[in-house]
Amino acid sequence: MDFSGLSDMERSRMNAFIEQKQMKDFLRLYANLVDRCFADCVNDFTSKALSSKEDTCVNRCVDKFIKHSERVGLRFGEQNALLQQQQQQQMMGSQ
Amino acid sequence: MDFSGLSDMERSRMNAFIEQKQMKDFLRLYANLVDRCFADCVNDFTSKALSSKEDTCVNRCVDKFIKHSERVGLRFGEQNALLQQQQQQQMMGSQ
Amino acid sequence: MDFSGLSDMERSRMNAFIEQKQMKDFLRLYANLVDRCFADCVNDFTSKALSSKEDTCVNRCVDKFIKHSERVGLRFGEQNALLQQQQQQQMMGSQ
Amino acid sequence: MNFGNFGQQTQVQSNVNMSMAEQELEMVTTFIVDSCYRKCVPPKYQDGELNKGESVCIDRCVAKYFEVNMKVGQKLTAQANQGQLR
Amino acid sequence: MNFGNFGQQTQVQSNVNMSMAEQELEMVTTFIVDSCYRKCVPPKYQDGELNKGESVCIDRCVAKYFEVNMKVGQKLTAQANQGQLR
Amino acid sequence: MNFGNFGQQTQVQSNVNMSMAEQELEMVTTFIVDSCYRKCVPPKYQDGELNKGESVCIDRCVAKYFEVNMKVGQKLTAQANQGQLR
Repeated sequence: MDFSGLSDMERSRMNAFIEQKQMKDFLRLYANLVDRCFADCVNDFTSKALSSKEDTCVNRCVDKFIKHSERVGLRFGEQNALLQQQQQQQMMGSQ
Repeated sequence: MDFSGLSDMERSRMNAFIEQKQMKDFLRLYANLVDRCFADCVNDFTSKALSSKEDTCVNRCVDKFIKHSERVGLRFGEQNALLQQQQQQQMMGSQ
Repeated sequence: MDFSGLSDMERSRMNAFIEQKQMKDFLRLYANLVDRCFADCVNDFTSKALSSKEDTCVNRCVDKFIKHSERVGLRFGEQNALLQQQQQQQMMGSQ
Repeated sequence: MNFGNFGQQTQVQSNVNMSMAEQELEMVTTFIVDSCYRKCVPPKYQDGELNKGESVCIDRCVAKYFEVNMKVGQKLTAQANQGQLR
Repeated sequence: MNFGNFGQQTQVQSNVNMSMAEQELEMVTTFIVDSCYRKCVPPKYQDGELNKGESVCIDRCVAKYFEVNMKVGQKLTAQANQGQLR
Repeated sequence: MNFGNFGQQTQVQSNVNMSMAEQELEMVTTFIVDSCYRKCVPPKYQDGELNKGESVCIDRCVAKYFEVNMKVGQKLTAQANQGQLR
Protein backbone atom coordinates (compact mmCIF):
# COMPACT_ATOMS: atom_id res chain seq x y z
CA MET A 1 0.00 0.00 0.00
CA ASP A 2 1.55 3.28 -1.11
CA PHE A 3 0.67 5.96 1.45
CA SER A 4 3.18 8.50 0.11
CA GLY A 5 0.42 10.78 -1.20
CA LEU A 6 -1.32 11.10 2.18
CA SER A 7 -1.08 13.97 4.73
CA ASP A 8 -0.22 13.44 8.44
CA MET A 9 -3.89 13.53 9.47
CA GLU A 10 -4.70 11.03 6.78
CA ARG A 11 -1.87 8.83 8.00
CA SER A 12 -3.26 8.81 11.57
CA ARG A 13 -6.78 8.10 10.29
CA MET A 14 -5.25 5.32 8.26
CA ASN A 15 -3.57 3.88 11.35
CA ALA A 16 -6.85 3.89 13.30
CA PHE A 17 -8.42 2.24 10.30
CA ILE A 18 -5.70 -0.42 10.21
CA GLU A 19 -6.32 -1.36 13.88
CA GLN A 20 -10.06 -1.66 13.25
CA LYS A 21 -9.17 -3.60 10.15
CA GLN A 22 -7.23 -6.16 12.16
CA MET A 23 -10.43 -7.36 13.84
CA LYS A 24 -12.17 -7.51 10.48
CA ASP A 25 -9.18 -9.31 8.99
CA PHE A 26 -9.24 -11.81 11.85
CA LEU A 27 -12.92 -12.53 11.18
CA ARG A 28 -12.37 -12.85 7.46
CA LEU A 29 -9.40 -15.15 8.08
CA TYR A 30 -11.55 -17.18 10.47
CA ALA A 31 -14.48 -17.54 8.06
CA ASN A 32 -12.24 -18.27 5.07
CA LEU A 33 -10.26 -20.79 7.11
CA VAL A 34 -13.40 -22.69 8.08
CA ASP A 35 -14.73 -22.63 4.54
CA ARG A 36 -11.51 -23.73 2.88
CA CYS A 37 -10.64 -26.48 5.36
CA PHE A 38 -14.23 -27.74 5.24
CA ALA A 39 -14.08 -27.80 1.43
CA ASP A 40 -10.70 -29.58 1.35
CA CYS A 41 -11.22 -32.05 4.22
CA VAL A 42 -14.90 -32.98 4.54
CA ASN A 43 -16.41 -35.05 1.76
CA ASP A 44 -18.10 -37.94 3.51
CA PHE A 45 -21.72 -37.38 4.47
CA THR A 46 -22.60 -40.89 5.63
CA SER A 47 -22.26 -39.63 9.21
CA LYS A 48 -23.02 -36.36 10.99
CA ALA A 49 -19.87 -36.34 13.12
CA LEU A 50 -16.36 -35.61 11.84
CA SER A 51 -14.29 -38.77 11.35
CA SER A 52 -10.83 -38.84 12.95
CA LYS A 53 -9.36 -38.65 9.45
CA GLU A 54 -11.35 -35.51 8.69
CA ASP A 55 -10.44 -34.08 12.09
CA THR A 56 -6.72 -34.58 11.45
CA CYS A 57 -7.05 -33.06 7.99
CA VAL A 58 -8.84 -29.96 9.38
CA ASN A 59 -6.14 -29.48 12.02
CA ARG A 60 -3.34 -29.62 9.47
CA CYS A 61 -5.24 -27.43 7.04
CA VAL A 62 -5.75 -24.74 9.70
CA ASP A 63 -2.07 -24.82 10.67
CA LYS A 64 -0.97 -24.62 7.07
CA PHE A 65 -3.35 -21.86 6.06
CA ILE A 66 -2.36 -19.68 9.04
CA LYS A 67 1.34 -20.12 8.28
CA HIS A 68 0.59 -19.34 4.65
CA SER A 69 -1.33 -16.16 5.53
CA GLU A 70 1.48 -14.97 7.78
CA ARG A 71 4.10 -15.63 5.12
CA VAL A 72 2.08 -13.79 2.46
CA GLY A 73 1.68 -10.81 4.83
CA LEU A 74 5.43 -10.75 5.50
CA ARG A 75 6.43 -10.92 1.85
CA PHE A 76 3.79 -8.39 0.84
CA GLY A 77 5.18 -5.95 3.42
CA GLU A 78 8.72 -6.45 2.06
CA GLN A 79 7.62 -5.87 -1.54
CA ASN A 80 5.84 -2.73 -0.44
CA ALA A 81 8.84 -1.36 1.50
CA LEU A 82 11.02 -2.02 -1.56
CA LEU A 83 8.57 -0.17 -3.78
CA GLN A 84 8.45 2.89 -1.51
CA GLN A 85 12.24 2.95 -1.37
CA GLN A 86 12.43 2.91 -5.17
CA GLN A 87 9.86 5.70 -5.43
CA GLN A 88 11.76 7.88 -2.95
CA GLN A 89 14.97 7.38 -4.92
CA GLN A 90 13.12 8.33 -8.11
CA MET A 91 11.80 11.49 -6.44
CA MET A 92 15.32 12.36 -5.21
CA GLY A 93 16.69 11.81 -8.70
CA SER A 94 14.08 14.00 -10.35
CA GLN A 95 14.70 16.99 -8.06
CA MET B 1 -24.53 -17.52 16.93
CA ASP B 2 -23.70 -17.43 20.63
CA PHE B 3 -25.23 -14.30 22.17
CA SER B 4 -24.72 -15.44 25.77
CA GLY B 5 -22.01 -12.82 26.36
CA LEU B 6 -24.28 -9.90 25.36
CA SER B 7 -26.21 -7.48 27.63
CA ASP B 8 -29.98 -6.77 27.22
CA MET B 9 -29.34 -3.56 25.27
CA GLU B 10 -26.97 -5.41 23.03
CA ARG B 11 -29.58 -8.09 22.54
CA SER B 12 -32.18 -5.54 21.41
CA ARG B 13 -29.66 -3.87 19.08
CA MET B 14 -28.92 -7.32 17.76
CA ASN B 15 -32.59 -7.96 17.13
CA ALA B 16 -32.95 -4.69 15.19
CA PHE B 17 -29.87 -5.69 13.28
CA ILE B 18 -31.34 -9.10 12.49
CA GLU B 19 -34.50 -7.54 10.99
CA GLN B 20 -32.44 -5.21 8.83
CA LYS B 21 -30.33 -8.21 7.98
CA GLN B 22 -33.34 -10.08 6.63
CA MET B 23 -33.71 -7.62 3.76
CA LYS B 24 -30.00 -7.88 3.05
CA ASP B 25 -30.22 -11.65 3.26
CA PHE B 26 -33.12 -11.65 0.83
CA LEU B 27 -31.09 -9.61 -1.65
CA ARG B 28 -28.05 -11.79 -1.27
CA LEU B 29 -30.21 -14.89 -1.70
CA TYR B 30 -31.77 -13.32 -4.80
CA ALA B 31 -28.43 -12.40 -6.40
CA ASN B 32 -26.81 -15.72 -5.53
CA LEU B 33 -29.86 -17.59 -6.79
CA VAL B 34 -29.74 -15.85 -10.17
CA ASP B 35 -26.00 -16.38 -10.46
CA ARG B 36 -26.03 -20.04 -9.51
CA CYS B 37 -29.04 -21.02 -11.60
CA PHE B 38 -27.64 -19.09 -14.57
CA ALA B 39 -24.29 -20.90 -14.16
CA ASP B 40 -25.94 -24.33 -13.84
CA CYS B 41 -28.67 -23.98 -16.48
CA VAL B 42 -27.58 -21.62 -19.25
CA ASN B 43 -24.80 -22.80 -21.53
CA ASP B 44 -26.13 -22.29 -25.03
CA PHE B 45 -25.38 -18.94 -26.59
CA THR B 46 -26.61 -19.61 -30.12
CA SER B 47 -29.72 -17.63 -29.25
CA LYS B 48 -30.48 -14.59 -27.08
CA ALA B 49 -33.70 -15.96 -25.60
CA LEU B 50 -33.91 -18.72 -22.98
CA SER B 51 -34.85 -22.11 -24.48
CA SER B 52 -37.74 -23.99 -22.85
CA LYS B 53 -35.19 -26.51 -21.54
CA GLU B 54 -33.19 -23.74 -19.89
CA ASP B 55 -36.37 -22.19 -18.55
CA THR B 56 -37.43 -25.47 -16.91
CA CYS B 57 -33.96 -25.92 -15.46
CA VAL B 58 -33.96 -22.41 -13.96
CA ASN B 59 -37.37 -22.98 -12.38
CA ARG B 60 -36.28 -26.23 -10.73
CA CYS B 61 -32.95 -24.76 -9.66
CA VAL B 62 -34.69 -21.82 -7.95
CA ASP B 63 -37.11 -24.15 -6.15
CA LYS B 64 -34.30 -26.43 -5.02
CA PHE B 65 -31.97 -23.69 -3.88
CA ILE B 66 -34.71 -21.99 -1.82
CA LYS B 67 -35.64 -25.27 -0.14
CA HIS B 68 -31.95 -25.90 0.48
CA SER B 69 -31.43 -22.44 2.04
CA GLU B 70 -34.43 -22.93 4.31
CA ARG B 71 -33.25 -26.36 5.43
CA VAL B 72 -29.75 -25.07 6.18
CA GLY B 73 -31.21 -22.20 8.22
CA LEU B 74 -33.36 -24.64 10.20
CA ARG B 75 -30.54 -27.07 10.96
CA PHE B 76 -28.14 -24.25 11.78
CA GLY B 77 -30.63 -22.89 14.33
CA GLU B 78 -30.97 -26.34 15.91
CA GLN B 79 -27.21 -26.81 16.18
CA ASN B 80 -26.94 -23.38 17.76
CA ALA B 81 -29.71 -24.05 20.31
CA LEU B 82 -28.00 -27.31 21.23
CA LEU B 83 -24.70 -25.53 21.70
CA GLN B 84 -26.18 -22.87 23.98
CA GLN B 85 -27.89 -25.58 26.03
CA GLN B 86 -24.56 -27.38 26.47
CA GLN B 87 -22.82 -24.17 27.48
CA GLN B 88 -25.48 -23.36 30.09
CA GLN B 89 -25.15 -26.84 31.55
CA GLN B 90 -21.38 -26.38 31.68
CA MET B 91 -21.82 -23.05 33.47
CA MET B 92 -24.23 -24.66 35.97
CA GLY B 93 -21.77 -27.46 36.57
CA SER B 94 -18.87 -25.13 37.20
CA GLN B 95 -20.72 -23.02 39.79
CA MET C 1 -32.27 -1.09 -12.60
CA ASP C 2 -35.90 -0.06 -12.45
CA PHE C 3 -36.17 3.36 -10.77
CA SER C 4 -39.80 3.94 -11.77
CA GLY C 5 -41.03 3.55 -8.19
CA LEU C 6 -38.70 6.26 -6.83
CA SER C 7 -39.52 9.94 -6.02
CA ASP C 8 -37.44 12.89 -7.37
CA MET C 9 -35.47 13.18 -4.13
CA GLU C 10 -34.76 9.50 -4.24
CA ARG C 11 -33.67 9.84 -7.84
CA SER C 12 -31.15 12.57 -6.94
CA ARG C 13 -29.86 10.54 -3.99
CA MET C 14 -29.54 7.64 -6.38
CA ASN C 15 -27.53 9.77 -8.82
CA ALA C 16 -25.13 10.84 -6.05
CA PHE C 17 -24.87 7.22 -5.08
CA ILE C 18 -24.08 6.22 -8.65
CA GLU C 19 -21.17 8.70 -8.87
CA GLN C 20 -19.74 7.43 -5.59
CA LYS C 21 -20.31 3.96 -6.92
CA GLN C 22 -18.17 4.63 -9.97
CA MET C 23 -15.05 4.93 -7.83
CA LYS C 24 -15.98 1.74 -5.98
CA ASP C 25 -16.68 0.04 -9.30
CA PHE C 26 -13.31 1.16 -10.61
CA LEU C 27 -11.59 -0.37 -7.57
CA ARG C 28 -13.54 -3.59 -7.84
CA LEU C 29 -12.76 -3.79 -11.56
CA TYR C 30 -9.10 -3.17 -10.77
CA ALA C 31 -8.88 -5.86 -8.05
CA ASN C 32 -10.87 -8.39 -10.08
CA LEU C 33 -8.77 -7.65 -13.16
CA VAL C 34 -5.53 -8.32 -11.28
CA ASP C 35 -6.91 -11.47 -9.72
CA ARG C 36 -8.33 -12.91 -12.92
CA CYS C 37 -5.35 -12.12 -15.12
CA PHE C 38 -2.97 -13.45 -12.47
CA ALA C 39 -5.02 -16.67 -12.26
CA ASP C 40 -5.17 -17.10 -16.05
CA CYS C 41 -1.62 -16.05 -16.94
CA VAL C 42 0.79 -16.85 -14.10
CA ASN C 43 1.47 -20.50 -13.39
CA ASP C 44 5.24 -20.79 -13.33
CA PHE C 45 6.86 -20.29 -9.94
CA THR C 46 10.43 -21.28 -10.81
CA SER C 47 11.26 -17.56 -10.90
CA LYS C 48 10.11 -14.50 -8.96
CA ALA C 49 9.91 -12.18 -11.97
CA LEU C 50 7.21 -12.32 -14.66
CA SER C 51 8.40 -14.02 -17.85
CA SER C 52 7.85 -12.15 -21.12
CA LYS C 53 5.23 -14.76 -22.03
CA GLU C 54 3.34 -14.09 -18.77
CA ASP C 55 3.73 -10.36 -19.31
CA THR C 56 2.20 -10.55 -22.80
CA CYS C 57 -0.62 -12.71 -21.47
CA VAL C 58 -1.41 -10.26 -18.66
CA ASN C 59 -1.49 -7.34 -21.12
CA ARG C 60 -3.92 -9.11 -23.44
CA CYS C 61 -6.03 -10.31 -20.54
CA VAL C 62 -6.39 -6.78 -19.16
CA ASP C 63 -7.33 -5.41 -22.58
CA LYS C 64 -9.87 -8.16 -23.13
CA PHE C 65 -11.44 -7.95 -19.70
CA ILE C 66 -11.85 -4.16 -19.92
CA LYS C 67 -13.49 -4.43 -23.36
CA HIS C 68 -15.69 -7.19 -21.98
CA SER C 69 -16.76 -5.12 -18.96
CA GLU C 70 -17.61 -2.16 -21.18
CA ARG C 71 -19.64 -4.31 -23.56
CA VAL C 72 -21.58 -5.90 -20.69
CA GLY C 73 -22.33 -2.44 -19.26
CA LEU C 74 -23.57 -1.25 -22.66
CA ARG C 75 -25.83 -4.25 -23.27
CA PHE C 76 -27.12 -4.20 -19.71
CA GLY C 77 -28.13 -0.55 -20.15
CA GLU C 78 -29.95 -1.39 -23.39
CA GLN C 79 -31.84 -4.28 -21.81
CA ASN C 80 -32.82 -2.02 -18.95
CA ALA C 81 -34.03 0.80 -21.22
CA LEU C 82 -36.08 -1.74 -23.17
CA LEU C 83 -37.64 -3.05 -19.97
CA GLN C 84 -38.61 0.42 -18.75
CA GLN C 85 -40.15 1.19 -22.14
CA GLN C 86 -42.24 -1.99 -21.95
CA GLN C 87 -43.37 -1.19 -18.40
CA GLN C 88 -44.43 2.32 -19.38
CA GLN C 89 -46.46 0.95 -22.30
CA GLN C 90 -48.09 -1.53 -19.93
CA MET C 91 -48.95 1.30 -17.53
CA MET C 92 -50.42 3.34 -20.42
CA GLY C 93 -52.43 0.35 -21.56
CA SER C 94 -53.86 -0.29 -18.10
CA GLN C 95 -55.04 3.31 -17.60
CA MET D 1 -33.09 -4.45 -12.09
CA ASN D 2 -36.77 -5.14 -11.97
CA PHE D 3 -38.27 -6.71 -8.88
CA GLY D 4 -41.59 -7.45 -10.56
CA ASN D 5 -42.95 -4.51 -8.53
CA PHE D 6 -41.95 -6.38 -5.41
CA GLY D 7 -41.35 -3.09 -3.56
CA GLN D 8 -44.84 -1.65 -4.10
CA GLN D 9 -46.75 -4.83 -3.37
CA THR D 10 -45.15 -5.41 -0.01
CA GLN D 11 -45.33 -1.73 0.98
CA VAL D 12 -41.72 -1.44 2.16
CA GLN D 13 -40.64 2.16 2.83
CA SER D 14 -38.87 4.12 0.12
CA ASN D 15 -35.51 4.16 1.89
CA VAL D 16 -35.50 0.39 2.13
CA ASN D 17 -36.50 0.50 -1.55
CA MET D 18 -33.39 2.62 -2.20
CA SER D 19 -31.10 0.36 -0.32
CA MET D 20 -32.48 -2.64 -2.18
CA ALA D 21 -31.91 -1.00 -5.54
CA GLU D 22 -28.39 0.04 -4.53
CA GLN D 23 -27.34 -3.38 -3.37
CA GLU D 24 -28.99 -5.15 -6.24
CA LEU D 25 -27.07 -2.98 -8.70
CA GLU D 26 -23.78 -3.68 -6.95
CA MET D 27 -24.19 -7.45 -6.79
CA VAL D 28 -25.57 -7.82 -10.31
CA THR D 29 -22.82 -5.64 -11.80
CA THR D 30 -20.08 -7.85 -10.42
CA PHE D 31 -21.87 -11.16 -11.00
CA ILE D 32 -22.91 -10.57 -14.60
CA VAL D 33 -19.43 -9.42 -15.68
CA ASP D 34 -17.77 -12.44 -14.06
CA SER D 35 -20.37 -14.93 -15.21
CA CYS D 36 -20.40 -13.88 -18.87
CA TYR D 37 -16.59 -13.68 -18.97
CA ARG D 38 -16.40 -17.28 -17.81
CA LYS D 39 -19.09 -18.39 -20.27
CA CYS D 40 -17.85 -16.47 -23.34
CA VAL D 41 -14.12 -15.68 -23.13
CA PRO D 42 -11.77 -18.69 -23.00
CA PRO D 43 -8.53 -17.97 -21.07
CA LYS D 44 -6.30 -18.27 -24.12
CA TYR D 45 -5.08 -14.81 -24.88
CA GLN D 46 -4.02 -14.76 -28.56
CA ASP D 47 -4.60 -11.02 -28.56
CA GLY D 48 -6.30 -8.26 -26.56
CA GLU D 49 -9.40 -7.94 -28.74
CA LEU D 50 -12.82 -9.52 -28.31
CA ASN D 51 -13.32 -11.56 -31.47
CA LYS D 52 -16.64 -11.82 -33.31
CA GLY D 53 -17.72 -15.05 -31.61
CA GLU D 54 -16.91 -13.75 -28.15
CA SER D 55 -18.73 -10.47 -28.80
CA VAL D 56 -21.91 -12.18 -30.01
CA CYS D 57 -21.74 -14.59 -27.07
CA ILE D 58 -21.43 -11.71 -24.58
CA ASP D 59 -24.48 -9.92 -26.06
CA ARG D 60 -26.60 -13.07 -25.78
CA CYS D 61 -25.20 -13.87 -22.34
CA VAL D 62 -26.27 -10.46 -20.98
CA ALA D 63 -29.74 -10.85 -22.53
CA LYS D 64 -30.14 -14.31 -20.99
CA TYR D 65 -28.79 -13.23 -17.60
CA PHE D 66 -31.28 -10.37 -17.66
CA GLU D 67 -34.11 -12.78 -18.48
CA VAL D 68 -33.13 -15.20 -15.70
CA ASN D 69 -32.93 -12.29 -13.27
CA MET D 70 -36.49 -11.21 -14.23
CA LYS D 71 -37.85 -14.73 -13.91
CA VAL D 72 -36.29 -15.30 -10.51
CA GLY D 73 -37.62 -11.93 -9.30
CA GLN D 74 -41.15 -12.76 -10.46
CA LYS D 75 -40.95 -16.23 -8.92
CA LEU D 76 -39.79 -14.89 -5.55
CA THR D 77 -42.51 -12.23 -5.64
CA ALA D 78 -45.19 -14.81 -6.39
CA GLN D 79 -43.98 -17.01 -3.53
CA ALA D 80 -43.77 -14.03 -1.16
CA ASN D 81 -47.38 -13.10 -2.04
CA GLN D 82 -48.48 -16.64 -1.32
CA GLY D 83 -46.67 -16.39 2.00
CA GLN D 84 -44.51 -19.39 1.18
CA LEU D 85 -41.34 -17.40 1.66
CA ARG D 86 -40.34 -15.48 4.73
CA MET E 1 -21.38 -18.93 16.29
CA ASN E 2 -19.24 -19.73 19.26
CA PHE E 3 -15.81 -18.19 19.58
CA GLY E 4 -14.76 -20.46 22.43
CA ASN E 5 -15.33 -17.39 24.67
CA PHE E 6 -12.73 -15.58 22.62
CA GLY E 7 -14.46 -12.24 23.28
CA GLN E 8 -14.42 -12.47 27.08
CA GLN E 9 -10.88 -13.73 27.36
CA THR E 10 -9.39 -10.90 25.35
CA GLN E 11 -11.55 -8.22 27.03
CA VAL E 12 -12.62 -6.56 23.80
CA GLN E 13 -15.38 -3.96 24.27
CA SER E 14 -18.97 -5.03 23.83
CA ASN E 15 -19.47 -3.02 20.64
CA VAL E 16 -16.58 -4.79 19.00
CA ASN E 17 -18.18 -7.95 20.36
CA MET E 18 -21.39 -6.94 18.53
CA SER E 19 -19.64 -6.18 15.32
CA MET E 20 -17.83 -9.53 15.48
CA ALA E 21 -21.08 -11.40 16.00
CA GLU E 22 -22.74 -9.46 13.17
CA GLN E 23 -20.00 -10.09 10.69
CA GLU E 24 -19.54 -13.69 11.69
CA LEU E 25 -23.26 -14.32 11.12
CA GLU E 26 -23.17 -12.70 7.71
CA MET E 27 -20.14 -14.58 6.45
CA VAL E 28 -21.13 -17.95 7.87
CA THR E 29 -24.69 -17.66 6.50
CA THR E 30 -23.46 -17.21 2.95
CA PHE E 31 -20.59 -19.68 3.18
CA ILE E 32 -22.50 -22.58 4.71
CA VAL E 33 -25.38 -22.33 2.21
CA ASP E 34 -23.01 -22.27 -0.75
CA SER E 35 -20.69 -24.94 0.60
CA CYS E 36 -23.40 -27.49 1.45
CA TYR E 37 -25.19 -26.84 -1.85
CA ARG E 38 -22.00 -27.71 -3.72
CA LYS E 39 -21.38 -30.79 -1.55
CA CYS E 40 -24.94 -32.17 -1.52
CA VAL E 41 -26.97 -30.99 -4.52
CA PRO E 42 -25.69 -32.07 -7.96
CA PRO E 43 -26.55 -29.55 -10.71
CA LYS E 44 -28.88 -31.92 -12.55
CA TYR E 45 -32.33 -30.56 -12.04
CA GLN E 46 -34.77 -33.46 -12.60
CA ASP E 47 -37.31 -31.65 -10.46
CA GLY E 48 -37.56 -28.82 -7.94
CA GLU E 49 -37.64 -30.96 -4.79
CA LEU E 50 -34.83 -31.96 -2.47
CA ASN E 51 -34.80 -35.76 -2.60
CA LYS E 52 -34.19 -37.96 0.45
CA GLY E 53 -30.46 -38.39 -0.16
CA GLU E 54 -29.91 -34.68 -0.68
CA SER E 55 -31.90 -33.81 2.46
CA VAL E 56 -29.94 -36.19 4.68
CA CYS E 57 -26.68 -34.96 3.16
CA ILE E 58 -27.61 -31.33 3.91
CA ASP E 59 -28.41 -32.12 7.57
CA ARG E 60 -25.08 -33.85 8.06
CA CYS E 61 -23.24 -31.15 6.11
CA VAL E 62 -24.58 -28.43 8.41
CA ALA E 63 -23.66 -30.47 11.51
CA LYS E 64 -20.14 -31.05 10.22
CA TYR E 65 -19.68 -27.43 9.13
CA PHE E 66 -20.76 -26.39 12.60
CA GLU E 67 -18.25 -28.79 14.18
CA VAL E 68 -15.40 -27.55 11.97
CA ASN E 69 -16.33 -23.96 12.82
CA MET E 70 -16.13 -24.76 16.56
CA LYS E 71 -12.81 -26.55 16.21
CA VAL E 72 -11.23 -23.74 14.23
CA GLY E 73 -12.49 -21.17 16.77
CA GLN E 74 -11.03 -23.14 19.68
CA LYS E 75 -7.75 -23.63 17.84
CA LEU E 76 -7.42 -19.93 17.03
CA THR E 77 -8.27 -19.03 20.64
CA ALA E 78 -5.66 -21.44 21.98
CA GLN E 79 -3.04 -20.00 19.63
CA ALA E 80 -4.04 -16.41 20.51
CA ASN E 81 -3.66 -17.22 24.23
CA GLN E 82 -0.20 -18.65 23.60
CA GLY E 83 0.63 -15.45 21.74
CA GLN E 84 1.46 -17.37 18.59
CA LEU E 85 -1.08 -15.44 16.56
CA ARG E 86 -1.24 -11.71 16.18
CA MET F 1 -0.60 -0.84 -3.36
CA ASN F 2 0.67 1.62 -5.90
CA PHE F 3 -1.78 3.28 -8.26
CA GLY F 4 0.97 4.69 -10.49
CA ASN F 5 0.09 8.07 -8.90
CA PHE F 6 -3.41 7.70 -10.25
CA GLY F 7 -4.81 9.70 -7.33
CA GLN F 8 -2.72 12.80 -7.87
CA GLN F 9 -3.12 12.96 -11.61
CA THR F 10 -6.89 12.88 -11.53
CA GLN F 11 -7.11 15.35 -8.61
CA VAL F 12 -9.55 13.30 -6.53
CA GLN F 13 -10.04 14.64 -2.99
CA SER F 14 -7.99 13.18 -0.16
CA ASN F 15 -10.92 11.41 1.47
CA VAL F 16 -11.70 9.59 -1.73
CA ASN F 17 -7.98 8.83 -1.81
CA MET F 18 -8.31 7.32 1.68
CA SER F 19 -11.28 5.27 0.77
CA MET F 20 -9.50 4.00 -2.32
CA ALA F 21 -6.48 2.94 -0.30
CA GLU F 22 -8.69 1.30 2.33
CA GLN F 23 -10.70 -0.71 -0.16
CA GLU F 24 -7.70 -1.63 -2.24
CA LEU F 25 -5.97 -3.01 0.86
CA GLU F 26 -9.01 -5.05 1.83
CA MET F 27 -9.55 -6.62 -1.57
CA VAL F 28 -5.89 -7.30 -2.30
CA THR F 29 -5.34 -8.85 1.15
CA THR F 30 -8.07 -11.42 0.60
CA PHE F 31 -7.33 -12.05 -3.07
CA ILE F 32 -3.58 -12.56 -2.78
CA VAL F 33 -3.87 -14.99 0.16
CA ASP F 34 -6.49 -17.07 -1.65
CA SER F 35 -4.78 -16.95 -5.02
CA CYS F 36 -1.32 -17.97 -3.80
CA TYR F 37 -2.79 -20.71 -1.59
CA ARG F 38 -4.49 -22.21 -4.62
CA LYS F 39 -1.34 -21.90 -6.75
CA CYS F 40 1.19 -23.14 -4.17
CA VAL F 41 -0.41 -25.39 -1.54
CA PRO F 42 -1.99 -28.62 -2.81
CA PRO F 43 -4.97 -29.76 -0.68
CA LYS F 44 -3.22 -32.91 0.57
CA TYR F 45 -2.48 -32.33 4.18
CA GLN F 46 0.38 -34.69 5.16
CA ASP F 47 1.24 -32.36 7.99
CA GLY F 48 0.60 -28.81 9.22
CA GLU F 49 3.89 -27.29 8.04
CA LEU F 50 4.68 -25.42 4.84
CA ASN F 51 7.38 -27.48 3.17
CA LYS F 52 10.37 -25.98 1.35
CA GLY F 53 8.77 -26.12 -2.11
CA GLU F 54 5.54 -24.53 -0.91
CA SER F 55 7.42 -21.77 0.94
CA VAL F 56 9.53 -20.84 -2.09
CA CYS F 57 6.46 -20.94 -4.30
CA ILE F 58 4.57 -18.57 -1.96
CA ASP F 59 7.45 -16.06 -1.94
CA ARG F 60 7.57 -16.00 -5.73
CA CYS F 61 3.79 -15.95 -6.00
CA VAL F 62 3.55 -12.80 -3.83
CA ALA F 63 6.33 -11.13 -5.86
CA LYS F 64 4.56 -11.94 -9.13
CA TYR F 65 1.14 -10.90 -7.84
CA PHE F 66 2.69 -7.61 -6.75
CA GLU F 67 4.23 -7.14 -10.21
CA VAL F 68 0.94 -7.90 -11.98
CA ASN F 69 -0.86 -5.47 -9.68
CA MET F 70 1.64 -2.71 -10.57
CA LYS F 71 1.37 -3.41 -14.29
CA VAL F 72 -2.41 -3.34 -14.28
CA GLY F 73 -2.43 -0.11 -12.25
CA GLN F 74 -0.04 1.57 -14.71
CA LYS F 75 -2.03 0.29 -17.68
CA LEU F 76 -5.33 1.59 -16.26
CA THR F 77 -3.70 4.95 -15.46
CA ALA F 78 -2.31 5.25 -18.97
CA GLN F 79 -5.71 4.44 -20.47
CA ALA F 80 -7.47 6.87 -18.10
CA ASN F 81 -5.06 9.64 -19.15
CA GLN F 82 -5.78 8.93 -22.80
CA GLY F 83 -9.48 9.16 -21.96
CA GLN F 84 -10.09 5.66 -23.24
CA LEU F 85 -11.55 4.54 -19.95
CA ARG F 86 -14.43 6.15 -18.13
